[in-house]
Amino acid sequence: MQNDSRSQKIVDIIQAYARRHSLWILAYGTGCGAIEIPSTMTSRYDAERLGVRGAATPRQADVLLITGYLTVKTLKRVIRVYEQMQSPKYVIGFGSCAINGGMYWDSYNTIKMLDQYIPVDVYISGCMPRPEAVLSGFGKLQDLIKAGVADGPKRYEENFDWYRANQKKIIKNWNFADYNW
Amino acid sequence: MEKYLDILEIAIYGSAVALILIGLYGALTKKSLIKIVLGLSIMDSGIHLMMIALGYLKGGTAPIFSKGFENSADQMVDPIPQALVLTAIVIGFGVTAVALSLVIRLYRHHDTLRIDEIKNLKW
Amino acid sequence: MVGSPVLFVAIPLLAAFLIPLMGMIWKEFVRIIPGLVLAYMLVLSVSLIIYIQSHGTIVEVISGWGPPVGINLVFSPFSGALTTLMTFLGLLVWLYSHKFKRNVDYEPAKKYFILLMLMVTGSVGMVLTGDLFNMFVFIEIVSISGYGLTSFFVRRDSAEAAFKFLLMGAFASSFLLIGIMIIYTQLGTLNMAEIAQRMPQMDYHMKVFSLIFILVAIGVEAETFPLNGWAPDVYTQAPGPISAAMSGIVVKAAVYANIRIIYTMYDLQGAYEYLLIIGLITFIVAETAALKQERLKRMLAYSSIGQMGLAMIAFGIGTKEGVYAALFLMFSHAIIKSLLFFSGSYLVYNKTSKYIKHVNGMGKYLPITAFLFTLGAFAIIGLPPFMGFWSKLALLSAAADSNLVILVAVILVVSIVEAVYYLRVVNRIFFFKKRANTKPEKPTINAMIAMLSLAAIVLVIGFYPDLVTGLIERAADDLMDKGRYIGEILSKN
Amino acid sequence: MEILQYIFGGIITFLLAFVVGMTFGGTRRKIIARIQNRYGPPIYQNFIDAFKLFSKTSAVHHGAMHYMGPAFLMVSSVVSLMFIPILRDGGWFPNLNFHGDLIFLLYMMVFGSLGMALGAGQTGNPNSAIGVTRGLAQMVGYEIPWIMALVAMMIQFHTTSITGLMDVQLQSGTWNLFASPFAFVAAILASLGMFRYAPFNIVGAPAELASGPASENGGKYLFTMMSSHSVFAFVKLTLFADLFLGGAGNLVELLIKTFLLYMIPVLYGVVNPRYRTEQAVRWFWGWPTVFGIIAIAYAVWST
Amino acid sequence: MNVIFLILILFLVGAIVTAFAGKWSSLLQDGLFILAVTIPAVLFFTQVEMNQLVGWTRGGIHLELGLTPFSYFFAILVLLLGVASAIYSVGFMHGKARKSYYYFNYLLTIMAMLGILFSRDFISFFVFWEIMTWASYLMVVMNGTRTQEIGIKYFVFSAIGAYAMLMAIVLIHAQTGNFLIQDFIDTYPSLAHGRQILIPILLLVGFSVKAAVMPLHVWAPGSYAYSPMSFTSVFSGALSKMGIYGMVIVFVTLLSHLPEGGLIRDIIAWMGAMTAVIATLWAIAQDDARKLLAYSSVGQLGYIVIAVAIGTPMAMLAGLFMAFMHGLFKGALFMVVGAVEKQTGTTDFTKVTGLIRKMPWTFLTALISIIALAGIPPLGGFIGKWMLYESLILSDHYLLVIVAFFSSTAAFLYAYKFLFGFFLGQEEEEWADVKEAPITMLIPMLALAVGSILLGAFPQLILKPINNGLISLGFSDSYGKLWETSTLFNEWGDKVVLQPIIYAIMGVFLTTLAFTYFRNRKRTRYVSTKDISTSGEIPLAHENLTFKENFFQPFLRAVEPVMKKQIDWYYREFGAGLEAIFNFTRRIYSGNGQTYALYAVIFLIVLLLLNGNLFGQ
Repeated sequence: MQNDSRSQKIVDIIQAYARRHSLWILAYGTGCGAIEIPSTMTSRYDAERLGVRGAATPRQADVLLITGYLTVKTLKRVIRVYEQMQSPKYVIGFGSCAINGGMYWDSYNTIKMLDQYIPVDVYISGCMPRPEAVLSGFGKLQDLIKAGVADGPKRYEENFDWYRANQKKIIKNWNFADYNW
Repeated sequence: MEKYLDILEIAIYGSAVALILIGLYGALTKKSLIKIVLGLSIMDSGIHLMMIALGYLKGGTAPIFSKGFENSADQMVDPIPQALVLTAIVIGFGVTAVALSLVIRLYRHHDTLRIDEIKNLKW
Repeated sequence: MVGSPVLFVAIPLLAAFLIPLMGMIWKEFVRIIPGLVLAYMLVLSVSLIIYIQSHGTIVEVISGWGPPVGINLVFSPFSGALTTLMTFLGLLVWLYSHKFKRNVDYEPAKKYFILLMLMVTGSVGMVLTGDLFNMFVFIEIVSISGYGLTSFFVRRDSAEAAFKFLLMGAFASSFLLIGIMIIYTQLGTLNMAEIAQRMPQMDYHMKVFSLIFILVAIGVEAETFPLNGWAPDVYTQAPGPISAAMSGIVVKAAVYANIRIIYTMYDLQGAYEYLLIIGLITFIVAETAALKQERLKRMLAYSSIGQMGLAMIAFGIGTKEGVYAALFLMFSHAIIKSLLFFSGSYLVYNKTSKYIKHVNGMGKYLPITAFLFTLGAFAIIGLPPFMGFWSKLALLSAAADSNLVILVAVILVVSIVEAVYYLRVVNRIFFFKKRANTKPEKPTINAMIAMLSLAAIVLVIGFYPDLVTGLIERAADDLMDKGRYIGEILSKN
Repeated sequence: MEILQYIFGGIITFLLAFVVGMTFGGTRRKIIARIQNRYGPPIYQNFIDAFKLFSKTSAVHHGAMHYMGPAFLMVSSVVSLMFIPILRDGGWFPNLNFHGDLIFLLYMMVFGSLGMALGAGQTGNPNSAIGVTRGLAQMVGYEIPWIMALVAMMIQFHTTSITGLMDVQLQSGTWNLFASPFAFVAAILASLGMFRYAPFNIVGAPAELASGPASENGGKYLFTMMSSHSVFAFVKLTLFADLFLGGAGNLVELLIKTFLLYMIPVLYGVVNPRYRTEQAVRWFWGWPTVFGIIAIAYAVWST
Repeated sequence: MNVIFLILILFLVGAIVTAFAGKWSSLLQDGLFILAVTIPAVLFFTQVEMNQLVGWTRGGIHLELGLTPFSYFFAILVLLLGVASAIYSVGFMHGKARKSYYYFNYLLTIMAMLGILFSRDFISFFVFWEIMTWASYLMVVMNGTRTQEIGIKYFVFSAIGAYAMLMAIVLIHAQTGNFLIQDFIDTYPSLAHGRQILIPILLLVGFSVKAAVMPLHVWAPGSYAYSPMSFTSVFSGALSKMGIYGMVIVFVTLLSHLPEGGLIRDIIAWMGAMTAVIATLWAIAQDDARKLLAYSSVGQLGYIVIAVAIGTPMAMLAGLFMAFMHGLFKGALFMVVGAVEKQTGTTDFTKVTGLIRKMPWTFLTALISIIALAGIPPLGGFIGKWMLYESLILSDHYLLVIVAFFSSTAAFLYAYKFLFGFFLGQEEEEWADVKEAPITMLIPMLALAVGSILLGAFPQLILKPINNGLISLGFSDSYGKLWETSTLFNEWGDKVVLQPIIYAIMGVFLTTLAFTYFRNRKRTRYVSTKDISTSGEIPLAHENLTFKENFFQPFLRAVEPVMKKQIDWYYREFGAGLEAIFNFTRRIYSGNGQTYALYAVIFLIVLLLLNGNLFGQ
C-alpha cells in the first residue's frame, strides 16, 4: 500500500470497496448478544444486503464479533481465533459487557476492557444492542475500512508484546505457542 | 461201509462248517478276549478239518509209498491238502500263541479283558 | 546270473536265526547283520534286474520239483521291481533304526531285528512266489512278525493295536485258506500259472466265490476299505520305522498279491470294477477321515490307506497306462510315506500320544527334519516338481484315457482334502509357537542319512522321472502280458 | 499461430465461464433471499466476495497438499471447460472441444475433487475429512443415475462424443430432452447431487461441519475454490445444455438454456432441508436410478 | 545349453545359493539375490529369441519351451516387477526373520512365472504353475499369522483351480495323445462338442482362481494382505496376471471356435463385473492398508477380466493394458504399504496418520499410483479404463459399463482413504521420529510410479507388444483397429492424442499455480496441523483429532444390504459342514477290534450275495 503508482491506487480503491462490502463474520457468541445476530440476518433486517454473511471458520472470516462478556476461559479462545483469522481482519465489540464489563464489571473472572487484549475496531453499545444498532455498527466498520483506519492486525503486530503481556496477565495457564507472524 | 463213509463224510463236512460258524460266532459276539481267541482257534480247526475232508478220497490210503502200495497212487488220498493243513496248523498255533501273549499284555495294561473297553485307539 | 531268487527268502530267514546266535558272540552283530543282509539283497536284486533285462524272467524251481507241482519263485520285471523297492526300503528302515531309541538295548533290539528280518522275508516272498499256498504262508509270516513289531513298545497302547491287527489277520487267514481250498478242489493245483491257465474251465460261481474269499483276505493286508480298521491303530502304535515298513513293504506286497491274483489268475472283468469302486471308497473314506485327526501318525496312516486306494483305482482302470500309474503310485508312495514316517516320528519324538499339536514350532529346532517332512508332504500332495506329481499325473492321465471323467474329478476333489490336512501340519511345524512341554530330539546321524537319501530320491525323480519310468513301464508290460507269464513258468517243467 | 488462437480462445472461454458462473451464483443468492422475503445481496456480490478473498494479505498452509489442493480443483475445472463444446460451431471458443469425450470428461471432473480432498485431508481438521467422505459417498450415489442417463444416450445415438450427440440433435431437429426424456430426468435428478445445493449440501453442511473440506481454507485458497466452483457450475450446465437441449448456437441461447437448467437444482434446493449422507445416497439409488433404468430400456427399445 | 534353460536354471541355482549364502554374510546374500534376479532378466531381454522352441522329454512326455510374442508381453511385466521388487526386498527384509526363506521363495516364484510364460506344453505349464502356487503359498504363510486360515484358504482355492486345470490337461491328453499346446489348439475344432465345452470351462476355472474372479476370489484378500508386502507387489502385480494370461489364450484360441463361446464370455465378464463391485465395496470397509489394497486388487482384476472376456480387439488391448498398469501401480502401492509398515510397524489407518511430511517420497509414489489406480487422467490408468468403457459401449455391453463405472467411482473412496489414512490428517507425536524409507526401497517405488506416468503419455510403448502378442495368438491386428474405432486416439493417425491433452493439463496447472500463488507466496506461512480452527480450542500435542474411525460409515450404511455377508461366509460354512461330515464318517473306525472283524465278515457276505452282479462276466 506504500506504492504510489496510479494503478496501485485503483487496486486499492477496489480492494477497499470489496473489503467493506464483503464482511464475513465469525460470531463469537459468548453472552446474550449471540441471540441478536440471527435476527440481524433475518428478513426484517437482512444484513446480507450489505455483504455481511456468516463464515464457518476463523480462516474464512473477516470480522470477529465478540457478542458479550469474556471470561478468563473464553478470552483464550478468542485470542486464538483472532490469531487464526487472516488479515485484513476486524473486531467488533458487542454490548456494554465487551466495552467495560457491563453488569459484570466487578466479577472476578470477566474481562472488562476488551481492547487491552485484542485490537477492537468498533464497539456497539447497548445491553443488548438491537439489530438496528448492529447494522449501524457494520456501517461504521465500513466507514472505517473506507477511511483505511481499520488496521487492527497492524496495531496488534506492532504492539504485540504489550497485548501478549496483558493476555498473559489474565490467562495463567498459557499453553499455546506464540503467534508466528 | 459205503453208507457209513457217506454219513461220515457228511458228518465231517457238517462238523467242519459247524465249527467254522461256532468260531465265527464266538469271535464276533463274545466280549472276552480269551473267548475271541478261542473262537478264532475253533474257526481255524473247522477250516483245517474241511481241508482234510476235501482231500480225502473214499477208501483211499495214506499218501505214502510204502511196501505193498507201490502202484496205488490213484488209491491214495491227495497229499497236498494234508501238507497244507499241517502248515496251517502250525501257523494257527503261532497266531494263537501271539494272540494269547497279547491278551496278557492287554490285561496288564487295561485291567480288563472286555474288548469293547479297550478302545484307546479310535477314529 | 549273479544269484538266485531263492536267496531273497533264504538269506533273511537264515539271518533271523543267526541274529541271536551271533549276538551271543558280539552284541553289535544284532544290529549289523540285518544291514549286511539287506544290503546284499539290494545289490542282488539290482543285479538281477539288470540281468533279466537281457535274459528274460527268472523262474527258480525249488528242490527240483518243476512247476506246477513244486514251488517256484518268479523274478519277473514286475516282481523284481517290487523286490528292489522293498529291499531298498528295508535297508533304509534298518539304517534308520540302527541306533534308534537310545533306550532300546540288546534284548529289544534282537527281537526287533529278528522280526524285521522275518517281515522282509515274508514280503519279498509274497512278491516272488509263484505258488498260491506259499503266498499264504508268506502272508502269515508277515502278519505274525507284524503283530510282534506292532506291540514292540510296551508302554504304549501297542498291544491293543496288535490285537486288532491279529484279529483281522486271523480272519483273513481263514478266508484265504477257504479261498485257496475252493481253487484247489476245483482245479487241483496251487501253482498260479497253472491256475491261470486252467481258470476258464472253472465253474463260474466257484470262481467268483474263491475270488471273493481271496480278495477279502488279502484286502485286510492291502488296507481296502471296510477291512482296514487295524491299519490306523497299527501305524500309530508301531515304532516309526515299522510304520514306514508297513506302508512301504507289507502293504505293497499285499497289493501285489491282490493284483497278481486279479490280473493273472482270474479272467473276471468285474474284478477290475471291484478294484475301482473299492479303491475309490477306500480313498475317499481314508482321506476324509484323515482330515480331523489329532495324532500325526494316525493321520499319516489314513493318508497311507488313501494312497493305496489310489493305487487300487489305478489297477482297476485295467489298461496298461493304469497299471503303469499304479506301479508308479506304489513306488512314489513307498518312498514318500517312508520319508514322512521317518521325519514325522522325530517331530513328535518324546510324546507317547504323538499329537499333531506337538509338532508346533519344530521348524526352528529341527530345521532339516522339518524341511524333509515338508518335502514329503508336498510330494505326497502331488505338487510338482516332486515325485508324487508324476505318479498322480500318470493316474489321472490313465483315467482320462479310459474316459473316466467323473473318476478324475472325484480323485482331484479328494486330493484337495489331502492337501489341507498335510498343509495344516506343515503350518504348525513352521509357524506355530512351540508348546512349553515338548522337547525336540535331534535325529541320529543314521536316521538323518536314511531320510536324506529318501528326500534325494523324491527330488531327483521329481526332476528326472525317466530314472524309474522305464523300469515301471517294463513291469507294467510284464503284468499285462498274462500269456507270457504262464508260458514262462510252465515251460520250466 | 494456431496455438495462440487456442490459448486466446481458452482464456476467453475461461473468463466467460467465470463471469457466468459467478453471476449465476449471485442470482441464486438473490433468489434465495427473495424467497425468504429478504432484499438480498446484489447479483454481483460474489465478485466482491471473490475479490476480497483474493486480496487477503496473509495466508497459512498446512503443507504441500493443502497448498496445492485448490489448484487441483482449478485445473480440473479448467480442463473440463476446455473439453466442453461451448457453442455448436466453436465460434469464439476454439478450444479442445472437438475431442469432447464423455468418459474423459467424467473422469476429469472428479480429478479436482480428489485433489481438493487431499488438500482438505492434510489440514488435519476433522471436519474437512468428514466432509470429504460425505462428498465421495454422495458422488458414488449420483454417478449411478448419471452414468445410466449417459449410457442410455450412448445406446440411442451410438457415440461417446459430446459433439456427436450435439450433431445428432441438430440433424434430427429434436432435442434429446424429447428424444430420450427419461435419460433427461435421470440426469437432472443426478445433477441435484452434482451441484451440492440443499438438500444435498452435506459436504459443506453449514452449521454442521463448519464448511467441510474448506474449513481451513481462507483467502486465496477460498478464492480459487470459489472461482473453480463457478467455472465448474458453468461446465456442468453447458454439458447439460449440449447433451439435452441441443447445445447453443450463440451466447444468448446458451445463457438462457444454462440459466433454466440452473434453476432446477436451485429451486429444488431452497424448499428442502438437508439429507443425511446415507439418505442422500439411497435417494439417488431410488427414483433417479429407476429413471435411469427406464431410460436404458427406452433407448434399447427405440433403437 | 539353450538360453531359456539357462535362465530357469540360473533362477533355481540362484535360489538355492542365495538361501544358503545367508549363513556366511547377510550382505553377500543381498547381493547374490539381486544378481540372481537381474542376470536372468538381462539374459532374457538380450538373448532370448522369439518363437524358438526347445524340446525335451521327461517321464516319457514330450515337453517344449519357447517364447511367443504374447508371453513376451507378460514376461516384461514379470521381470520389471520382479527386479523392482527384488531391489525393494533387500531394503524391506533388512533385519527381518526368515530372510533366506523369503529370497528362496521369491526367486522360485519369479522362475515359475517365467516358466509358465515359456511353456509350450501343458505339463511344463502345470508344473511351473504349481511351483508358483506353492512358492507363493509359502510366502503367504511366511509371517505366521493366521496361517491355518489364510494360507489354507489360498492353497485350497489354488488347488481347486490347479486341479480343474489338471483335469482339463488329462482330458486333452486323452484327445490328442500328447501335451503340446499347439497341437491341442489345432485339434480343438474337431473335438466332440461335450469336450469342446468342458475343457475350456475347466481351464477357465483354473485361471479364474489366480485372476480372483468372483466366486473363487475369496482367497485373495487374505493372501495379499498377509504375505510380506514386498512380495505382495509381485503377487498382486504379476502373479495374478498369470490367470489373465491363460484366460486370454483360452478366449482367443479356443472359445472363438465355439458357438457357445459368446455366452461363456458374457458369463465371465459378468463375474468379473460382480467381482469389481463387491471387492470395491469391501475395500472401502477396510481399516488396514494391506487388506484395503488386497480387496482393491481383486476389484481391479475384475475390470481386467471384464475386458478380456468381452474380447473385442479394443477390449483385449484394454484388458492387457490395464493388466500391465495394474502391475505397475499396485506393485508401487504395496511397496508404499511395506515402507510404512517398515518405518512405523503398523499398517492400520486408525493408528498411523500424518506421515506426509515424514515420508514425502513415499507419499509421492502413493499419490501417483493412486491417481493411476483411480483412472484419473492423465496417467496410464485412465487410458486403460477409457479403452475399457469405449470397447464395452461399442460392443453393446451397456449394463457392464454402468457396473464398471460404479465400481470405478466407488474406488475413489478407498483411494482417498488410502492416501488420507497414512499420509494426511494430523501429525502425531507418536510418529514424530518416523524417517523416510531407505533408498533401496524408494528407488523401485518411484521407478514404478514414473512408469505409470510414462505410460499415460506414451501408451504405445506397451500397446505395441500387446498387439504383437495378440497377433501371434491368431487374434486380429487390434492395434491397427484402435485408430479406427476410438474417438480419443484417432485424431492424428498413429499418434495418441492424449499427449497434447496432458501437456494442456500440465500447462493449465502450472499457470494456475503461478497466477494465484506466486503473488503472496512470501506471506504464506506454514502452520502445524495442530493449529486448526476448532472453535478456538487448541488440540494438545497428544490429542489426535484426525477423523479415522468409521471412515465411510454413512456410505457403508447406504450399501449395507449388499454387504451383510461375505461370500467367504458361505465357503466357511460349507467347509465347516464338510469337516463335520468327515468327522462323523471317521467314526466308522470305532476303535473296537471286534467291530472291525464284523465289518470284514459283513463285507464278505455282501460280496458273496452280490457275486453275480459285481463280477458279472
